[in-house]
Amino acid sequence: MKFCPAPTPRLRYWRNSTLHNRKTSRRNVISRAFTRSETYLFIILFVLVAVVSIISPRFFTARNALQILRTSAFTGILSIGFLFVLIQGGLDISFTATATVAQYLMALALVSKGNVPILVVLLIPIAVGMLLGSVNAVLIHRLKAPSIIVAIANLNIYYGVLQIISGGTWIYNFPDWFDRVGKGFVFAFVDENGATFGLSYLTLIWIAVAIVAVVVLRYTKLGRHLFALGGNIEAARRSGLSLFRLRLFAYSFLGLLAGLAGIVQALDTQTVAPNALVGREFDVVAAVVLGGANIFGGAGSVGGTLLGVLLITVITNALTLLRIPAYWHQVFIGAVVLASISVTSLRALLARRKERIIDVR
Amino acid sequence: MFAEFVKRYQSWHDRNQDIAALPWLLFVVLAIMTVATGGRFLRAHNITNLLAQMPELGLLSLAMMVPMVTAGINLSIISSANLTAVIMALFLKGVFPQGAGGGTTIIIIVGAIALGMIVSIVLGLLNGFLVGYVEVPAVLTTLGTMILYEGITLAITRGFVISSMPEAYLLIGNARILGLPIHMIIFLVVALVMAIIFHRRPYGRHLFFVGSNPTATAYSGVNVRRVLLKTYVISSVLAGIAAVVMLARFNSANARQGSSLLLSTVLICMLGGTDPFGGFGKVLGLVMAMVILQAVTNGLNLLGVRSFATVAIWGAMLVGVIAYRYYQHQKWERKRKQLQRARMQQ
Amino acid sequence: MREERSMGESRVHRSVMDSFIDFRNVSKFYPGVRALNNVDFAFEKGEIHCLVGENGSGKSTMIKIISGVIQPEPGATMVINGTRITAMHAKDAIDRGVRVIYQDLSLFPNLTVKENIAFGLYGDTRGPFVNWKAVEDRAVSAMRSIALELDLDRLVSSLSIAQQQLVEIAGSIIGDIKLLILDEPTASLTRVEVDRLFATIRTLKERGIATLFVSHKLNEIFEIAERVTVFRDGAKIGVFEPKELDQKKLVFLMTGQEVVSEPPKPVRSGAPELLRVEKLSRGGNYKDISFSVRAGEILGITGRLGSGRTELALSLFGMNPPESGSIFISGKRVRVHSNAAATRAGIAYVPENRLTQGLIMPQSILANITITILEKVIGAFRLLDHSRSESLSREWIERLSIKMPSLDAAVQTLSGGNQQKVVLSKWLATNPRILILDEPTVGIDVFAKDSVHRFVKQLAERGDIAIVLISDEVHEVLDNCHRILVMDRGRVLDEVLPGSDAEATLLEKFNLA
Amino acid sequence: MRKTLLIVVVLLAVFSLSTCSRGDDDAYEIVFIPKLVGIPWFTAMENGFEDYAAEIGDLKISVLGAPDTDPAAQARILEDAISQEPDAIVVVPNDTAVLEPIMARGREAGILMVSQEAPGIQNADMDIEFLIAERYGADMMELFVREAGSEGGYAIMVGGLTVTSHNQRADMAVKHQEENYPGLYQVTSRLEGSESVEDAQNRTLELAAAYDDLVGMIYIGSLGAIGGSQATKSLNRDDIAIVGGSVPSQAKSYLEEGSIDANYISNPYRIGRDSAYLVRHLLSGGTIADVGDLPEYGTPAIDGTVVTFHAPSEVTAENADMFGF
Repeated sequence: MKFCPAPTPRLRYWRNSTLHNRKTSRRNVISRAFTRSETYLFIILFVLVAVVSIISPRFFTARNALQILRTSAFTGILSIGFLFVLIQGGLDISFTATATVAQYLMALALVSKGNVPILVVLLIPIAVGMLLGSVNAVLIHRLKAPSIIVAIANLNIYYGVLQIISGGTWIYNFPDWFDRVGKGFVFAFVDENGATFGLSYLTLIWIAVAIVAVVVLRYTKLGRHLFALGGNIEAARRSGLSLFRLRLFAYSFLGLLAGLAGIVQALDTQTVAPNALVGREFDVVAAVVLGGANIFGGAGSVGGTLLGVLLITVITNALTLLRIPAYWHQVFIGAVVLASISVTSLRALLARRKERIIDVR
Repeated sequence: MFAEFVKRYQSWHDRNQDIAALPWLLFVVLAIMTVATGGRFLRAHNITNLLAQMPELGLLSLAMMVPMVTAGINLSIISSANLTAVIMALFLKGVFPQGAGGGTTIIIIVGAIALGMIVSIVLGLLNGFLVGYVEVPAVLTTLGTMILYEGITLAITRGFVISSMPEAYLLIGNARILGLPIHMIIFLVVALVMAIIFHRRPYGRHLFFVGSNPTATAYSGVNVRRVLLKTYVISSVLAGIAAVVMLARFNSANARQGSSLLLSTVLICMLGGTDPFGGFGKVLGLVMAMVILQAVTNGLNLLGVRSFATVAIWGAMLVGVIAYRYYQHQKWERKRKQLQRARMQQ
Repeated sequence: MREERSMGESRVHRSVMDSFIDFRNVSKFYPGVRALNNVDFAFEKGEIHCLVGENGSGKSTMIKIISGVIQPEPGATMVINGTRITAMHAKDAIDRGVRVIYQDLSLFPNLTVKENIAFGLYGDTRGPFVNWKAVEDRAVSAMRSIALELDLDRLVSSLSIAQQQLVEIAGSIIGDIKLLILDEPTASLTRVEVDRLFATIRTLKERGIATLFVSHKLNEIFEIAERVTVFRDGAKIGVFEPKELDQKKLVFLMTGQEVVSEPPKPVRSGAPELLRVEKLSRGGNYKDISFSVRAGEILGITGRLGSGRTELALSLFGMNPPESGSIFISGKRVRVHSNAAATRAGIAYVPENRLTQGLIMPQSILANITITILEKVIGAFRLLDHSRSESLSREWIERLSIKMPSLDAAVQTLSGGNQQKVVLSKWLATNPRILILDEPTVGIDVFAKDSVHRFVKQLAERGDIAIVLISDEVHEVLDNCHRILVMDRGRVLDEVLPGSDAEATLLEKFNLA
Repeated sequence: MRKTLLIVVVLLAVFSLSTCSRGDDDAYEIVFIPKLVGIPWFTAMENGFEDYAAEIGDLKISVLGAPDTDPAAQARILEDAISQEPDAIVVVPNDTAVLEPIMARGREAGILMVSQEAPGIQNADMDIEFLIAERYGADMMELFVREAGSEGGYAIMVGGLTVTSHNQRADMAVKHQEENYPGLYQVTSRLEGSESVEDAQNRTLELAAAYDDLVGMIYIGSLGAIGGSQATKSLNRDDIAIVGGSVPSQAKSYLEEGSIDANYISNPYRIGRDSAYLVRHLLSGGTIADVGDLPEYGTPAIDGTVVTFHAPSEVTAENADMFGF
C-alpha cells in the first residue's frame, strides 16, 4: 500500500486488547511493512549499496556517502515539494522554471552594487517561488484543468519570459560569504590527502526540509487534510475543507521549496544560468514515484521519497564508480524506474484480484 | 448557394462544437501573420516551407492524440521515434550498396521502413503491455520508457549523429508529387486513415469508450487491455512513421533529435479539442490546431521574434485554450443541468 | 396542492418549540424548473423521520438545503433548534450538529479507519497539530457505540463496502450531533447490518439525536420511521404516521397514481430449457449452484448483499470464471472465458451499477446502444455502417419508448429510467438467448420501474429468451418472476414460487426485507 | 452578433499590425542562427555581429535560434529564416547533415548561405571555420600535458554526448594524445555534463574516487572546468589537472587561485565581427578569393568555399579581462 500511515500510538490500543490480539498486532507490523513500497525500496537500495561496495571498495566510504547526500540536496528538496502536490492530487512539473526564476532574481540581488542585505537576498527566491506556485494553484483551481497541463504551460511561460528578460546572461562571481556557505560544513573531517569533507550545509537544509515535511504530513491537521483531499476530493469538499486553501498551500509550498532548491543549487555551483535547471523535472518525478507515491494522489511518504532520491543518485554514482561507460547510464536508470513502477502496479493489481471474498457457508 | 453553405456550416458547427472555434482562429492567425509580415507569410516559398514542416509535427501529434483519447498520454513518442530512426539509418547505411540499381534501392528502402515499423511495434508493445496488462499509469510508463529508449539510442550511437542517407531515401522528405511534398501526402493519408479508424472502425469507437469509462466498456464485452495494447502500438507506429519522415527530411538520426517537439504535440492535441481526461478528440481538430500553431511559430520566426518569446507565447496559448475550454464546458454543463431538471419536473 | 399540504399539517399538531427543524416557505428554483415550491418541512428533536418521494420530487434538494450545501430562494424561514437562521452554509450546518451520510460514501480510502472516524475532530481541537491520542479515543468510543469491531489502523480502501459504511456512520455520530441525515443508507448493507443500523438509530434517539431517513425501500420505512413526510413534484403531500400507511397507499401518495402489477404469463408447456447450471463453484464466491431456466421463463434470484448473487451472474457472463461445475446453453456445454465469449454464446448481462458499469455517461446514446454490436454493423470496406447503427438504435428506442433529445445526446442527459432502458437496449440488440438483469430498477422512479417490469415480462412472453432477474427487493421478484431462488452466503437456500404465502416465507424464513 | 464583433476586432488588430510592419530599406538583411540562444558564448558573438553592423551602417542583423541544441528545431528555424528571404543567413549548425538539404534550398532561393564551424558542408556559399578541430584537440592536449604531464590516466567530458562538434574535438584531442603521448590513456569512455556545473562536479568527484591513476580532466563545454575545479578544490587534489574552455570572466577567479589549470577558448565577439565582415564582403559583390585581411584575425586560409582562421587562444588570469565576455 502506498500510503503515509498515521503514526500509531499502538500502546493504547494494546491496553484495550487481549494478549492474543497483541501478538497479532505485532505480526501485523511486520506483514504490514511488506505491503509498503518503502520496504522494498529500502531493500533494493541496501542490496545495491552492498553489491557496489563489494565490487568497488571506494564506494562505501564516509566521504562518498556524505558526497551523495550533498549531491542529492537539490533534487531532494524539490522532491519533497513535488510530493506535497502529488499527495493532494496534482502534478506540477513547473518547479524547475520556478526555481530558475527565483534563483536568477536572487543572483541579481547578490551581484547588485546596492549591497542588498543577506536576509533579503535569501528571502527573494522564497517569495518569488511562493508567488509563482500560487499562480499555478489559482489557475488549476479556477480552470479545473488537469494540473499537469497547466504546469506545462506555466513552465514555458516562466522560463520563456525569464530568458527573454535576462537574455540568457549567466551570473557568477558572487560574494565570498555565498561561496563559504556553499562549501561549508556543519562538521568536518580531514582525510589523508588533507582534504576536508563533512556534512554540507546543503545537506542540512535538505534534512531540515524533510523533517518539516514529516511533521506537517504526519502530525498536523493541514497534512492530514492534504492526504484527505488527494484520497477523495468529494468527501473533502463535504467535510467542509477549503479545497482552494489546501491547493494554494501545496502549490506555493512547492514554489517555496523550488526557491530554496534554487538557493541550494546556486550555493553548490556558484553559477546561475537560466538554462541550467529546466529539463531536470524528470529526475524529481522519477524519484518521488520510485518512493511509492501514488501519481493520482492520496498516498506518498517523505521516507519513501528520500529513498527514491537516494536510489537515483546512488545508481548514477555507482555507475561511474563501477566504471560503466556513460553511454549506458540512462539505460540503467530507465530500466530501474520502469521495473520499480511496474512492480508497484503489479502488486496493486494482484491485491485487487484477491478481493471480493464472501464467507461461503 | 451561400444559404446552402451557411446551412451546412451551421449543421457542422452543431455537430462539432468542441472544435467549431478553430476555423475562425485559423483565419484570424493567418490574417494577422500575413499582414504583420507584410505578405511574406503567404508567398509561395513560405507556403511550401509550411507544408514541408507540418508532417512530422502532425504525425507526432497524432501519436500523442491516440493515447490521450483513452485518457492516457505517451511521453515516449520522441525517444521511440529517434530509436526507430537510428535503427533505420544504421540499416540503410549498413546494407546500401554503392551504385545500386533502381530495384535494389526500392527493396532496401522498403526493407528499412519495414524494419523501422517492426522496431516501433516492439517499442509500443512494451508501453501497451505495461499500461494495459500491468496497469501502470500511462504517465509513469511512458516517462520510464522515454528515459529508457533515449538511453538505448544513446548507447547504440555513442552520441554521434548518423547521417548521409542514400539519395533515393531522401526523396521521401524532399520530392513532390503534383506539387505536394511526398511526406505531406504521407501525413494526409495517415490522418485520413486515423480519422476513418476513429469513426468507422470498432477499434476506434472502443478507444473513445475506454477513455470515457473503462469499466463500463469492459462490462460491454470489450477487451480493454487489448484496446490499450493496440493504442500504444499504434501511437508508437505513428511515431515510427514520423521517424521515417524526419530521417528523410533531416538526412540524419540522433538520440535527442526533436525533443523540443514533445510540448508542441501536447499543445496541438489540447488546442485541437482532444480531451486530456479521455473520451473525445477529432483528427480534423488536430489538423487545424497543428496548422494554427505552425502558422504562429513560422510567423513569429518570419518576424524575427526570439524563440524564447515563442516558448512563452505557446505556454500562454495553452493557458488560453484551457480557460476557453473551461468556460465553454461550464456553459454546456449549465445547459445540461437545465435540461435534466426540466425533464425531472415533467 | 396548498390544500393538501395544510391537510397534512393539520393531522399532527406539534408546537414549534419542540421542533428541531422547522422550515417554512422553502423554495428552490433552477432555470426553468421549480425543484421546491413553497414547502414547509419540520420534525422534532430526537425524532426518527422519513422523507420519501420519487426522483425529482425535491427530497434531495431539501436535504441539501438542511445541510447547507445549497441556499433556498429568499423568503424562506429556517429555524433549527429554536434559532432562526438567515443564511446557512455547510459549515454552519455542521456547527449546528447536522451530519449527512450520502449514498456514495464520503470516506478517504487512503486513510485509516480511526482517522476516517475522527476526521471531523481535526476541526474541533485547537492549534495546528493532530492529537493522535484523541483521534484514537474518539474512534474507539464511536466504534463501541455501534458495536463495530475493526483494526483501527486498517486502510479504509481494504474494507468491504458494508464495513466502509459503518465506518462512516461511526464517524458521523461523534461530536455534538443533533441530526443525522441518512440518504439511502441500506442499499449496500446485509440484513444483519441493517438491523444493527436501526438499533444504532434507536440508540441515537435515546440520546436525543434525530434521524432523517431517506429511503425507497418502503418496508424499511415502516420498520423504523416514527413519522413520514411525502414529497411529490417539489411540493409536500403530507406528514403521516406509519400505521396510517401501507405499501400501496404510500406508492399512491408518492406518484399520485396507482400502479398495478400483473404477474408474468405462465411459461408455455414444453418450452425448451435454455440455461442450465450444474454444481457451479468458485472459492470465496459461491458453492454448488445448480438451476435451470426455460425459454420464456423469468427466474428470480434474491439474496442480500454478500450472498454471491452478483458473483454468480458475473461467472455466467464470463467475467468471474468458476472453478468447477458446468454451464449448459440449450443443452450444450459452454465455457465462457470472457464476456465477449459469453455474448457470442448468447448471454447478456445488465450490471447492477448503471453509472459505472452499465453506461458510458459522456458518450452519445447511439454509441452506448451500439457498443455491443459494432462487429455486426460493419458494412462496405469493413467500416461501420452509420445508417445501419442509427436505424438499429432507433428501433430499440421505439420499442422501449426511450425519451431522448437526439441520438447524439450524451447518455448522462437522460433520466435514470431512460438510462436503464438504454442499458437494456444495448444488450437486447445482441439478440441474447439468456438475459441476466442485476438489480435492473435500482434508483429509478416507480413509473420507470413499472415500465421496465412490463417490458421484461413482454420479452419473456415472446418465448425465445430465458431471463434471470436478480434483486434484493422481495416485491420485485415476487411480482415479476416465475420462480425465485433464495441465495445466502454463496449457497442456494431454497426455491420459492410466488403465491399467497411466498412473501411471508421470504420475509420470515430468510429474513429478507 | 458575437461573431461580427470578433471579425471587427480581428480587422482592427490586423490593421494596427499592418501599420507597423517594416518597410524595406537599402541595408543588407542578415539572419544569424546560432546553435542555441541564451548562452554567453553566442550572446557575445551576436554582439560582435551587431557592433560591426552598427559601425558599417548598411547591415541589418536579426537573430533566430532555438532554446536548446535540438537539430530538428534548428532545421525548422532555418526553414523559416529562408522564408523570410533575407540577403544572407549565417548558421552555426548543431548537426551539419540535418541542415544540408535546407541549405541547398536557401541557395536556390538566392540567399547567400553561410555556415560556421561546419567542416565538410556541401551546400554553403561560404563556410567560416574559426576553430580547426585537429588544432583545437592538439592544443587542448598540449595544454593538458603541460599541466598534467605525459603519464597517467585522464578523462574527457563533453557538453552532451550528442553534441557533434564537442565529440569531434574530443576525438581530435584523443588522436593527438595517441600519436604523441603513449604514456597517457583514457580511464573511461567520454562523459557528459560540461554544460552543467553540478554534473561536472559530481562526475569529477566520482572519477577521482574511482580511479587512482587519474592525473587530469579535459572539459569541452563552458561549465565543465568550473565544476571540475570545485570538485578538486573540495578534495584538496591539486594534482588533478583541470583543463577546460570556460567563459573567461567566469574562469578568471579560478585561474587566479589555480584551481583551473588551463583554459582554452576562442573569442566569440571577435569571431562575430569577422563573420559579419566576411558576409558583407560577399554581399557587396566580393568573392571568397579576395577577402583580404579580416578586421580581427588577420589573413585567413582559403580553400574553396572554406575560410579558416584559428581563433582559440589560452585564457590566463592576466588576459581574461581582454576577452570582453
